[in-house]
Amino acid sequence: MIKLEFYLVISTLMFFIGIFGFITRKSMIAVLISLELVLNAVEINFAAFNRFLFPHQLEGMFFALFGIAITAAETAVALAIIINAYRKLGNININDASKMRG
Amino acid sequence: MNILLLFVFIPILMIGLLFLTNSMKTIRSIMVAGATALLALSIVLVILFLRERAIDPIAEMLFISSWSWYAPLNISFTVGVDGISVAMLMLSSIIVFTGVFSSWNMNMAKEFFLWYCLLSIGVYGFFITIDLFSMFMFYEVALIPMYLLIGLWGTGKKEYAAMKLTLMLMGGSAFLLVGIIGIFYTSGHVTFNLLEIANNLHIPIEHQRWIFPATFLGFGVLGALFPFHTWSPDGHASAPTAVSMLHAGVLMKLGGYGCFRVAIYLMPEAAHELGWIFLILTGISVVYGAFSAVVQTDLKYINAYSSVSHCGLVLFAILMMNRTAMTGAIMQMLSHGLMTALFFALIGLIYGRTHTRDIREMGGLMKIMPFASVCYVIAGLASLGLPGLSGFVAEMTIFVGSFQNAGVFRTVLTIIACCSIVITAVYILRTVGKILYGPVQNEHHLHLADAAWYEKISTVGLILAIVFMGFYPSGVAEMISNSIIPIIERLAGV
Amino acid sequence: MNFSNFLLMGQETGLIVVVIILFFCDIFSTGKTAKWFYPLSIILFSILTLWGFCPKPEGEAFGGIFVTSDMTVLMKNILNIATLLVFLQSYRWLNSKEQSEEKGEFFIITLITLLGMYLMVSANNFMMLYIGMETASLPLACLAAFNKHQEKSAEAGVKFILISALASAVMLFGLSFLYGAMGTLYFNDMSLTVLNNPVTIFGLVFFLGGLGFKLSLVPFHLWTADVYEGAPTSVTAYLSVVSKGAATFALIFALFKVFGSMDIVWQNIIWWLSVITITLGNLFAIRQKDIKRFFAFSSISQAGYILVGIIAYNAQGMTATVYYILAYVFSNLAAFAVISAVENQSGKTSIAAFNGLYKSNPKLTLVMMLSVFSLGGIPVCVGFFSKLFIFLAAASAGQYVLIFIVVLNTVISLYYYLLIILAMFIKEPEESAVATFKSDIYNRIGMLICVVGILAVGLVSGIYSYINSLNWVI
Amino acid sequence: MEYSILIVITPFLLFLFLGLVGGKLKPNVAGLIGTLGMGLCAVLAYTVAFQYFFNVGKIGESWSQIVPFNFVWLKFTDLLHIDLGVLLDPISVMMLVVITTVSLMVHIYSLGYMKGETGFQRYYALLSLFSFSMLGLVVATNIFQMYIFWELVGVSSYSLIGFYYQKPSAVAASKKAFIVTRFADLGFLIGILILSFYTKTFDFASLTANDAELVTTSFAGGTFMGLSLATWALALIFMGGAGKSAMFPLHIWLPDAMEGPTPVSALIHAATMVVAGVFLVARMFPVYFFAAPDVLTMIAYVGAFTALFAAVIAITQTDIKRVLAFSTISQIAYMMVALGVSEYGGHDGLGYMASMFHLFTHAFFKALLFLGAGSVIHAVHSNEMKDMGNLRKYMPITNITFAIACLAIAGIIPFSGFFSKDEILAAAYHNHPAIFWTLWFVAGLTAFYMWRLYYSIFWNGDKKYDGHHKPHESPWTMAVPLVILAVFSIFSGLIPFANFISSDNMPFYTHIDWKVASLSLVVAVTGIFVARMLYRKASTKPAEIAQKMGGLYTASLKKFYMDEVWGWVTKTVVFRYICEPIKWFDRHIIDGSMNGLAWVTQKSSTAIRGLQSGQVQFYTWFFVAGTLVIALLVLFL
Repeated sequence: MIKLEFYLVISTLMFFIGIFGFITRKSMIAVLISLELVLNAVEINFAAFNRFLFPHQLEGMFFALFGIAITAAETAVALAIIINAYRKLGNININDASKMRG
Repeated sequence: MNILLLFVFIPILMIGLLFLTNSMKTIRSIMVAGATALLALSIVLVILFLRERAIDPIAEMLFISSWSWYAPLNISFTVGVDGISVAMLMLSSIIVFTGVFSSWNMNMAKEFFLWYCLLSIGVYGFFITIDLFSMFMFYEVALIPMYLLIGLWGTGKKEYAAMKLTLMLMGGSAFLLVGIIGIFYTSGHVTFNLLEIANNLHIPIEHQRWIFPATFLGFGVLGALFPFHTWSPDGHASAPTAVSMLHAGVLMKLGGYGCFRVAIYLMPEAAHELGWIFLILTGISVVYGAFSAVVQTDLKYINAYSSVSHCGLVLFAILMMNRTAMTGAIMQMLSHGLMTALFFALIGLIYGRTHTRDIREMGGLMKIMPFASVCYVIAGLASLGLPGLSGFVAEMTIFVGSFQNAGVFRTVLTIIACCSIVITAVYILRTVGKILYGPVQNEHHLHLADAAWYEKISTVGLILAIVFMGFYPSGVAEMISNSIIPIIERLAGV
Repeated sequence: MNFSNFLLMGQETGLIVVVIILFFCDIFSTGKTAKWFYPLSIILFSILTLWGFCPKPEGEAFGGIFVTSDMTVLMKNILNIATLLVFLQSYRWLNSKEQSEEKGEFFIITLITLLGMYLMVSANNFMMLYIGMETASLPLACLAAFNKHQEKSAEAGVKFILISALASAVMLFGLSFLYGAMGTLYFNDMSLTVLNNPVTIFGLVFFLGGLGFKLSLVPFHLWTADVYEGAPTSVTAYLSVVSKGAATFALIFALFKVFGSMDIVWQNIIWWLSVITITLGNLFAIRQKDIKRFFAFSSISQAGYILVGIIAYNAQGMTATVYYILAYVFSNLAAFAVISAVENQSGKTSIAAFNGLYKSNPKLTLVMMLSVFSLGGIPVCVGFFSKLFIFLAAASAGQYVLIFIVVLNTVISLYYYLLIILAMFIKEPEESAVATFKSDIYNRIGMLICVVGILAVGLVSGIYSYINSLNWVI
Repeated sequence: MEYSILIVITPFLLFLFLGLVGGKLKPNVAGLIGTLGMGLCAVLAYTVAFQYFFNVGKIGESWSQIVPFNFVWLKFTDLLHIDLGVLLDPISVMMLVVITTVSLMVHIYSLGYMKGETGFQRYYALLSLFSFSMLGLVVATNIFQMYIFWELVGVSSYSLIGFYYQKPSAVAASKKAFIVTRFADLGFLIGILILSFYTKTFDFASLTANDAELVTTSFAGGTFMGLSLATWALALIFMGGAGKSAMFPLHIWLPDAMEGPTPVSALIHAATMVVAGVFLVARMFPVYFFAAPDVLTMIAYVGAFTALFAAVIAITQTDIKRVLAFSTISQIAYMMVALGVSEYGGHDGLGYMASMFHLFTHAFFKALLFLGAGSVIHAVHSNEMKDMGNLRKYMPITNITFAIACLAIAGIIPFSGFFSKDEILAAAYHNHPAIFWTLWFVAGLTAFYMWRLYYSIFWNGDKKYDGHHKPHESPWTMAVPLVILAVFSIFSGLIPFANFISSDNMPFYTHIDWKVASLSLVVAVTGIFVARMLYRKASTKPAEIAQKMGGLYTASLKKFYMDEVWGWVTKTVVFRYICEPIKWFDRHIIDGSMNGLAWVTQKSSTAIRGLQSGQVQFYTWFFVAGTLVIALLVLFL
């Protein structure tokens, strides 16, 4: 039997790996992918909590579903904006998007 | 309709009218008419007040009206006056009136007078209200126009000075705000009404211990309390004439009045307990300001430091907490307001002609502009406490009153404060000797004109007030002294 | 399915109808009718705004996931007014050569974000809140990148979408913990079971992080300045006022309804957040050269003030906070009206561009002056009253030290607000100074509303009393 | 006697009138108005004096205090209030006579002396102001009224010394006079405060009544630094008197005050204002005697030292007005000594009477000396002795009247000075021999330096004056006052003063103590004789003697460096070591800390700018790190 703790460890690992990727990757696309990791960690959490702790209702599952949908929308918008940025910056290196500072 | 509201409505009306016009002539007429109306109103108020007071000698405040404002917070707009506020209103009117004439030839006159009116709204509003909330509101209304008045029409390091002045005073009002909020919640019933707090409620001593310093300090900054006085020299030096007049003449009095009306009145226990700290600070102010003035070379700096010294005396006397000293404090406010306004009017007059305020570059002005010079001498004599002029009666009342306190500490401080009269003589005579007497320093000064008619109106008006107070002090003193009784009773009841 | 649920969602439904109408108008408008699109949008939205003031039913819908009360209606109305003011300011920008084709998109996207904010305000369930937040954030990223021809705008879009996505991920992470701790996401149920345990605290902090992003609280604020600077001015105005207002309302409800029993924990957090937010915002603001960036930091410190109101955790605090937002709407949007007028005229957004503005455009200057005075808390502008009321609220909870720190910070904030005054009134204009010009009628109406708001909302005490009368029980 | 108030009011009205519209009048008209007004005052004063001394003043055996006019001017507390009023008693009536007489003489004299000066009207206005203040001072009913007029006297003296305001030396002198006396007045004020704190009254009558019972009882026991508080209070009050009356070491202003017009010197700095200190002590004499006898002793010693000190300086001065100034200091010191050595009641109070007597006679002969000197200066346009000599041929009236005055001050019988000085010496003789011998010596010095002065001006060779600057006798406006004052100087000594003025207001009988009188006559004649030998003819003998005296001569010429000492105290100590450091402290420490706050804010603003790096990934890192830190802080704190 896989216990709740395992799910949680996995999800936390995913969360921080995602954050790490978000902070370190140079390509905006890679950053987006890292973000997916973070979000998926959350979905795992919800699903796991629901399954293990509150098995009589499906709130967590629903939340996970909504989360996935919204994540998809988010990615779509982000990609569109990245394309827009690519037109202006000429590349998608995230370090180049730092003209405004101070 | 309460007569007191007119003090706020007339300047508002003036602002409205000023917005509509652009011609210099109309602007001047509006200002003169308005200022005259305010002056007349003050005189009427004095008369009415005395008559009402004769009918009702017990009531602490007269002409009380109250309008509920923020009902959920129990905030109302309450007006009312006692002898002290009446005196302060009179002072304000005189200075507003004379200030108008002193700024006869301003550039951008419309804007200048707009701000000027706003400033006077703040001042008048502060004196007529007896509600901490509206008091604080008007207090800030009075502070903020200073920034633009100095920044736009000032001279010298005006931007720096304006910013410094505004920020320091606002810093003071930060303390004040915290104190007022503290009073609001700790008095036992949420209310801002001064009379209600004073008569029916009581702030517990453990709260007084922090509210008293906060409010006293907050108002004290405006009253040029050492060591928070440094806005005053720079600010006054840079400000245009009428603004210096109004600021030193009236606005600094807001500080003393507030210390008196809020800090001491509402928190007598803490005043007894912690008063000594501030007494030392004010004692330092008195002597320190005078010593600093001795070696200044800029006329306005001299006067600003002199104000530090004189206003220090106001706070000093308030903290002595007996009837005579407090009467003296209020009289000193009036006296200092009048004479310092006169000083600034004359300095403005001189500066407008010689284009310098450095006393080393002037000399022999008595020969060139006798009228202005004689007025300057009179102002100087008033400042050093010559009998027959207002300074003497105020200072003597303070000294005699302060001396009535038992205890070596207060006696010694009084004696130290007394020493300021000698130092005052030193810097006043030094200034007078340098700029008015002696040979003419600068050839170009020989062709300068004496005071113009509008300048004469402003200086003569102030001198008349100074002389009136110097000759007939008992009328003023009585009106003030009667209003101090409730405060003394509260202090004594501790 | 009970359709009466939709009756409770009157404002949302109205908004959707407006969006659909505008959508079709935009699609079918031709070159000739295109010029009517802007007035039409304004009129439609004004009608919606006015309609918001009609009495509305109160109640819960969809099993308690959505709640509406007079308070939420009022909050939405405030958001409506703010949005309307933003629309009024955007006329010249939208009719400029580059933007004229995209008017419709601007309105539609903006209104959809507004819909998201409605949902945030009315949310009575964390999922609803989350959906509302995402509906509000994602289109906002598009709006930030709306000036397609500008590199800055593109950069702002990237920054906004990435950080916003991360923020929502962090918040979700927090929510998952909350869910794990309590087994439900309904506010009403959660408040019954909430316990002060580490999991809940983790959840709470992560949730605060997500909302803190929208409110731009320190340390979640770093995107603010860059996005504000890069985004089109109208969008910046929208971000700084409407988005922030909605987040505040959501935060109030979440904290008050759900975490009421662990108030000591979040009050501590908010205490520190508020102090560092105000201080850091102020410190950054004092040396900004670009006026939009300047207002970004100003709005950061304003967010700190908002927290001061929330910290009271009582009805007074609630009233003061809502009132503060209302005051903030008028004050900040007045400033942005002037900024966008100047920007559209001269293309400049540096503070130096405002040097000597008084000589060329006195009326604009007066509006700006009132605005910064109000933001700085100078009477008789509404900002004075709103600040005082949040202080009073905080004091009613005994937070004197906080008030003292915050009030001292007001002095710093006054310093930089006075720098604007200094530039406009005292500094000599540069060679390429802004010439005298006339702003368009819409912007002028907008400014007029702002000025009236700044002057009247404070002095007319009825507004405060009304907010206070919406007896919202904790 | 209500009309006595007019004596005070008239000069005030004159001041207002001349001050406000004087500039529009012709100088002569203004001068005449002033003079006539003063004449009216004089007439009134004489009437009052006559009525007081011969009609109403004496009740039973003693002179009464009459208060014809009094009102509360400013109320401090129920007990303490400043009244303004008129108090008539022997000394105040005597002072009224002296002041109005000398003032009238000076008014007349100035018509000629000041003719053609710019500011003639202003001059008369200020003279009126001074007369007003001085008269108000002497009739004061309470100590605070006295203080008020004391200050007014100071300021009118200030304005008159600085009358030639374009002359830097005059400006400096006026400033010095005011500030030095102001400093002394500080003591006076504090003394009043202490006194009134314990006695709860300012009123002279209450203070002095019943052998100053009020003071002696109310001060019971308080001490400070080993001295009783009453002593402190009265010593401080004396400090005020010492300042006005130019007692050592506060005398430095008086010689410089000679920068003013000479008639002013005659009126203010010889006859009237400078004796205010003496008058003050006399007014409070019972208080001093019963409450603080130590202070009286101190007064005596201070006076004796000052008398000697000033006389020694007077010997070497070459400016004729300065000689007179130091002579004034010396003579006032005599009066002070007389008060100091006096006891109370009857013949024991001889010193008190002698002091007043000397004040009376001195006023006339010193005013005469000054006016005579003015006449000389008017003629030769110089103050320096070396520019004079042989003037007796040119100015006979001046010469004779000046000689009369010199005889009077030297104390030669039967001139007025002899009688008053004799009483002083007699009073000192019995109680304080050391003081007596000092004064005796000073009497010799006085005779010597006065006659040195006289011979130097009017004899001393046969100096010729060339045509243009040929000296001539003064016009009648100046000569008449000289003659009148000369008459006073001769005969005023014959008044039986003890009948009118005594310490306890009871007339008593005095006689000339011939032992003392002969001693003083001998020394006076010796002094005159020595002066005659040295200065009657132009010779080098004085210079040789000066050479021999060496350091002592130089020290005396330099006034024993007192100006330098005070200059060091003010310039170096006050200005450089107090004011300048305070100024620096204010600008750099106080103001600097305020600016420092702003600086710190700006600096920290710059220091944290790195946070806003523009890098999304840094922002994210900060975001997440911040969240985690907060969470951990909440969990573990």
